Amino acid sequence: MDWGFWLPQIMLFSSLIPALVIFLLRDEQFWLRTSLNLGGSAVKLVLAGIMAWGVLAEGRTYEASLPFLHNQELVLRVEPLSLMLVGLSSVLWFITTIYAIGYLENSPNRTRFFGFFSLCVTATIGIALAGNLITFLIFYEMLSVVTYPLVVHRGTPAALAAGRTYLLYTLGGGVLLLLGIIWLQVLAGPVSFEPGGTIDFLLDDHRTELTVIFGLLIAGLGVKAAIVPLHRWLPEAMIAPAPVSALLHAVAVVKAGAYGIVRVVYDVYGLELSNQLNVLLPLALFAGFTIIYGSVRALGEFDLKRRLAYSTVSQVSYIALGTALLGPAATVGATVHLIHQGIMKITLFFCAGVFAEARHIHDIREMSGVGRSMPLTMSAFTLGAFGMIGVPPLAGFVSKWYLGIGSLESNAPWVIVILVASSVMNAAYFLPIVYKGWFGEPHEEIDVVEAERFQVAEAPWSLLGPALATAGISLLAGLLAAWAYSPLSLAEIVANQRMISP
Amino acid sequence: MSEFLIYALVAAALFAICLHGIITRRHILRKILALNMMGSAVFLLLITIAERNQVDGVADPVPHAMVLTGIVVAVSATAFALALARRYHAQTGHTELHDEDGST
Amino acid sequence: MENRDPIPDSGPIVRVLSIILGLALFGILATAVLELDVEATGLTDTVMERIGESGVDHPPTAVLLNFRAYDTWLEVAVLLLAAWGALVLRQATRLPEQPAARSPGPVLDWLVRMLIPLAIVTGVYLLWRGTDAPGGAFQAGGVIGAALLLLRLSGYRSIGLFSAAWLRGSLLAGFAGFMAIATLLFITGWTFLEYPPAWAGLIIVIVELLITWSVAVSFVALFVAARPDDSASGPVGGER
Amino acid sequence: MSLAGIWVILIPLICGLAAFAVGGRSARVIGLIGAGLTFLLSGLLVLHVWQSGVWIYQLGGWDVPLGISLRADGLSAFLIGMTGAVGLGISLYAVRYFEDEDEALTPDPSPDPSAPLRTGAGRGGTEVWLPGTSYWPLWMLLWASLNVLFLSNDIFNLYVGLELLTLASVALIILQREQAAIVAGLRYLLAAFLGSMAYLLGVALIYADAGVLDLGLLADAELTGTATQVAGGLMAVGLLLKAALFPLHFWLPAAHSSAPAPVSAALSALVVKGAFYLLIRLWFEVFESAGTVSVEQMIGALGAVAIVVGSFQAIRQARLKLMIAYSTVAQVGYLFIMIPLAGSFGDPEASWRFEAWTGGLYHALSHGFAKASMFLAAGVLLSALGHDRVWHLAGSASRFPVIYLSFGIAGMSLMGLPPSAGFVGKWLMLRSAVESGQWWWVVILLVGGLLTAGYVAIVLSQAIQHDVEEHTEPHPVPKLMTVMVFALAAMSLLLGLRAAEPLELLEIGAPFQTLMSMVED
Amino acid sequence: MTIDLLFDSILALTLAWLCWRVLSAPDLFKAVVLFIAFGLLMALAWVRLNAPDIALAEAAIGAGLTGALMLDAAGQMTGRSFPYFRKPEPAEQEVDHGEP
Repeated sequence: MDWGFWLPQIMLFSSLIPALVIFLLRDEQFWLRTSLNLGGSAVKLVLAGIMAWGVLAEGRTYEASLPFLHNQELVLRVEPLSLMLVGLSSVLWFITTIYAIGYLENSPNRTRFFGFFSLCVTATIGIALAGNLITFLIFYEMLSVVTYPLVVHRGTPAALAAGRTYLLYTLGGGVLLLLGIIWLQVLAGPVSFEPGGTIDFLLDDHRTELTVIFGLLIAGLGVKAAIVPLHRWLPEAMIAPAPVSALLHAVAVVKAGAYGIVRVVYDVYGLELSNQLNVLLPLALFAGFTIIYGSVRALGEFDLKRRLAYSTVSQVSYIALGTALLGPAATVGATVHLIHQGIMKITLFFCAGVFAEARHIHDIREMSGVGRSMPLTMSAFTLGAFGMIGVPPLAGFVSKWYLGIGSLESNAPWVIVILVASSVMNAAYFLPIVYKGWFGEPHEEIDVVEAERFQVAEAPWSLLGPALATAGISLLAGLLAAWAYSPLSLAEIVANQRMISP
Repeated sequence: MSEFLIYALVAAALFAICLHGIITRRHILRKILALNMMGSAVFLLLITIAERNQVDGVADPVPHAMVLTGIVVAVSATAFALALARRYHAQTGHTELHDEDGST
Repeated sequence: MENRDPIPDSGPIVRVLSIILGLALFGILATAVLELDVEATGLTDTVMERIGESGVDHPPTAVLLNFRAYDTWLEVAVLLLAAWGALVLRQATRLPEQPAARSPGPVLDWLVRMLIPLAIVTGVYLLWRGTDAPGGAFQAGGVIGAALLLLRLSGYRSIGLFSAAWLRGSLLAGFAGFMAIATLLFITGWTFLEYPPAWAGLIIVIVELLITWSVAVSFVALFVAARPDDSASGPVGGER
Repeated sequence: MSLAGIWVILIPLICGLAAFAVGGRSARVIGLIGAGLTFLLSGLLVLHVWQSGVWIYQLGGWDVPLGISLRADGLSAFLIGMTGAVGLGISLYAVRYFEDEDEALTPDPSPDPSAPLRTGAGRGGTEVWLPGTSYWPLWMLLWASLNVLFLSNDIFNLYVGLELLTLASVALIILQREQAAIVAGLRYLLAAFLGSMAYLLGVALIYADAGVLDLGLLADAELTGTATQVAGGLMAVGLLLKAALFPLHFWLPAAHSSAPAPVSAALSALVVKGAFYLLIRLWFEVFESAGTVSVEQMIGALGAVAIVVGSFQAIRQARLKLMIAYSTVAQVGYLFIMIPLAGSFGDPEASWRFEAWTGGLYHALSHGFAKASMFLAAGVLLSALGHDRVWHLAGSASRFPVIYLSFGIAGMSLMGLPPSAGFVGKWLMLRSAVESGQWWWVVILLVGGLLTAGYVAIVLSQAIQHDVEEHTEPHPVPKLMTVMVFALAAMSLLLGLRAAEPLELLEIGAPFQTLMSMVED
Repeated sequence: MTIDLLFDSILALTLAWLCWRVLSAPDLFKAVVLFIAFGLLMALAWVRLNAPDIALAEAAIGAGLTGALMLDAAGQMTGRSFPYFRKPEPAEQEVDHGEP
């Protein structure tokens, strides 16, 4: 059996098949559904491990190409960059599944939820493994579609309105992306992802077209990456259940956009071409503006999830910003942030979900003193928040550090200003929460009632465990950054691959 | 001006008149009459062509066969349309086509 | 006059536009017709060359029932479908009998008694002649159908006597018979719709006979089924 | 296997007639056998064309131009295959659908079940009439007439095929004799009749000009005379009327929405394609040298208007079946965007023409499966809830999850979102539009997708909406119906994942032979 | 030859005029009768055009049968039965029920 061919496909099917089976189940079939979910995630996790080992230790590439159109194949390829997103989604999916099972048991329409949930991971894995533009597009659009039912899951008018906004933005973005890809392929033939890019030969004859196409591609991807002014759907989508928000923000949707930008800049256009077209400065400016704008808006929000959402808007653009800077260190910073931001943000959302479930806390002003009765949750939250601010030795610090170096390398000191300003604002919107949570006056009456519900722990372990796990991972990612299999090492490999040509 | 042209031109004229009738007349029966005569116009043209194609006094039999087929097809469609129209009239009393919601 | 169309026709704008459209169409068609060659032979020669192989002598019949038998076969299906559609409309599996037969009067009665056999003889004659001279299944079917209709309209029991199975069988006969012959020959190795040369004439006559009967019954069925209130006994099955 | 082309016409006819002759409840069994066999034979025909190339058959052993020939190239096989698969799905659905309907119509069992049930007075008694028993023979005939149409290679025989198709369709529309269906059926019949007459006049003119009726001979003749051009125009207008391209679509919404669900599905998914197929055949094979850029652009423009108007009308509709019917109007518009793209705009030797041609046909394929699934889904909802009002579907998603899942998948295919067959079609057409520099069609194709998303999302969001009203328990829906709705939707998805083979099939015997080599690289 | 042509021309013009009258005659019954005349004259034209068997079919089916169907339908729709097709009383009353 040719594992190089089958592994990437099995990777997809490990969540696709559970998804399809789950759709056939009834809501009451808890155990079957749960074992399918967990089994699929576990298989995926193991496969991700095997592939990581193969790629990193043995230097293999896994590739599967399937006939699709006349001259066009669907390509699934595992190499270091795809491994980053694959690894992130496999790990976080496993954890989120556990969390979601705890969060949604007893609520209606679980079958539908978990079915689409698994489809969502399938799409994300597909995006990660895509080896050419059309494969990427297919899974990118699939992601748009399968997340819609998750966003509107609650079925309330607010959820439906959010869903409408979400569809409008993502489908609109998809149209731009589709147009860009088709145009590019008409000029260049089938475009696959190769470090350094493959379309240099078009520069002489099609300079303007290439610039416009770059704009289309980035605009299409920028919708999911929530780059201002295309970000509006993200805060609205907060209406979705906590596990959905967690995955939308940390792994699936926004990451798909950011990952796509990385792919387009490094693997389609390539460094040299991007430089010569002068398209990166505008991207950097947009990203920089988004970072500041998101932080400012986060300061003004008092709903916990909305504040986190604007924080996401801001943080994801670090990736775009680092990509646009093009230096080796900036590349490392951008790609490693892909992972670090995911881990940290999911921690925060898990905690927000725990607060909401266990204490009905949605507004940060109600969080006063919550750390006394929920020390574990509050600790996880604190770790996540400090990571976001960039406190050493947490994961966030690593990415910011590399970004900072990268900006110096690329002679763009204004980026440092943005980084610092953003960090200050991160601190301004996270620290008060942390402070009040630990040291504020608790609302006694809630504690008494709620404490009786969960006699053993401060919250159900299925909710608390995942939050603690991701918090731990974000700590480890920072502490063990030098380890050969840490996200940072992986990011360095990725950056090295792409820095050879210039 | 030959026999061929006279009949071919009148076939063209009949077709055009019938089209006008179908568009402007609103009574279902008139529409069906117009459609049926439109068929006759086409058949006339075909028979004219058959006559033109004659060799040694034998007219081209292929258009003849086409017309014979066409007549049966036309009468089938006409009769079915009439049956529908009469059913519709018996149900609603209308003699022109109305939609319930009044659209188009 | 109560017989005038109660409905006004389309307004002046539509009328004017339609006239313009009609004139334009006429102009275009006239141009096309005038551009046609005045001398041409079409397929006349081709047919005449091979008519000897068809089993009949009359060219249109040869085309209709042999060279282009496929058309004719499908055309019978169209007629069958129309009759059938009319039956669906009645939701009936058989046709109602003419309600309460009334005497058509002595003169008419005599006329009918004379006309019916005459029509049937004419029909059979037309059918028979069709192999070598003008005439054929459809003309014959039309005449015989008219006779059946006359019978019915003058108050005699006719097609209403047909049981459901008889009616269905009569409607189907032409198409199904044609198909059965063609399919049997096809299964035994002939090209579809090809007749063994020796049998061609006979097959064509059989097919024509079946088609004649189906055409006649279909026409009557179409006429009778079209009348939504023909039966005084009220709505038929399923409508209650 | 080489004779599958004959059997694919004969078998549905034989079974249809048998079902008609036998009547009663056994009609269903015969119909189902017919559907299964026809499906298999369609598959065999596709396989035959795939392996041995274009299949040509001289009926009666008479060579053209004397006789009539049947011809199955890639395009015919493609559409026959689609008809076979969609037809089988519809048939299996109809088994249970009409079982339900018939049971509702059957009167209480009479004391003596063996006695024939007589109604009315006197001798005029009839057997009990059930829509289901009439459905099967008519549906088999409809199916056969589609195959006749796809296989025939003779322009007059195609006329007979078109009439057969029309009459079978109308008879099916009025199956339940509702007033709305009768007026819709009548309007449809008259419109189709008019279309046929225009087509037949075209046939007459072509015969006058060329002296032959065979498509192959006509294509070789490369006719350019005035008569041929006029004939082309007449045939095109007639077929556009039957294919319901804006503004000739006036008959479609009522006809397609008032029929019983399996019939609506067949009409929208298959019957419209019949006229479309014929138009494409004629346009790119017979009248290829007679077409002009301005006419092509105009047809494309009508298609564009159809997309916009049809979609907006669909968004406005309060009834689900009407919404789906208007969606067909819009989707037909999509199909006709192919004409200017594959037409004579720009370089006549450019490969984009072939791309657009395959893209349009692939879109037709995807629409076939997706629209059938949608209408069948609407039928399930209608029989379960007793209504199909879009604004009263709240909460039904949790009771019919598979139905809405299928509806969503089918909607994806209509939008052209990957991965779906609709995406493949849209991709190819978009490529062609970009390549040829016809940017206006790019915009239309993209905007059309978003508009489609509009009405699909309305239905889905209504269904997902939290249930506020108290509902009576829905009428139970047979599982088989739900399964078929899903199977058809799934096909529209799967055909988007592996399009290479169907696309290759289309190349067999296609026009643009010279251009195909260019697409390969 | 010229007499033939004259006859053909007159026949052709009559056909066109009849066609117009069928569509515009105010009385529906009259229109249907004119339609039958149209069919018969058409058959005559086809005899002139060397197609006697088709003329036969047109006379029997096109003019005769279609004409009868049309007359019957016109009777129902105008609420006044053509004398020959008059039906017994109860049925006829039902015909009128839907007239607006």
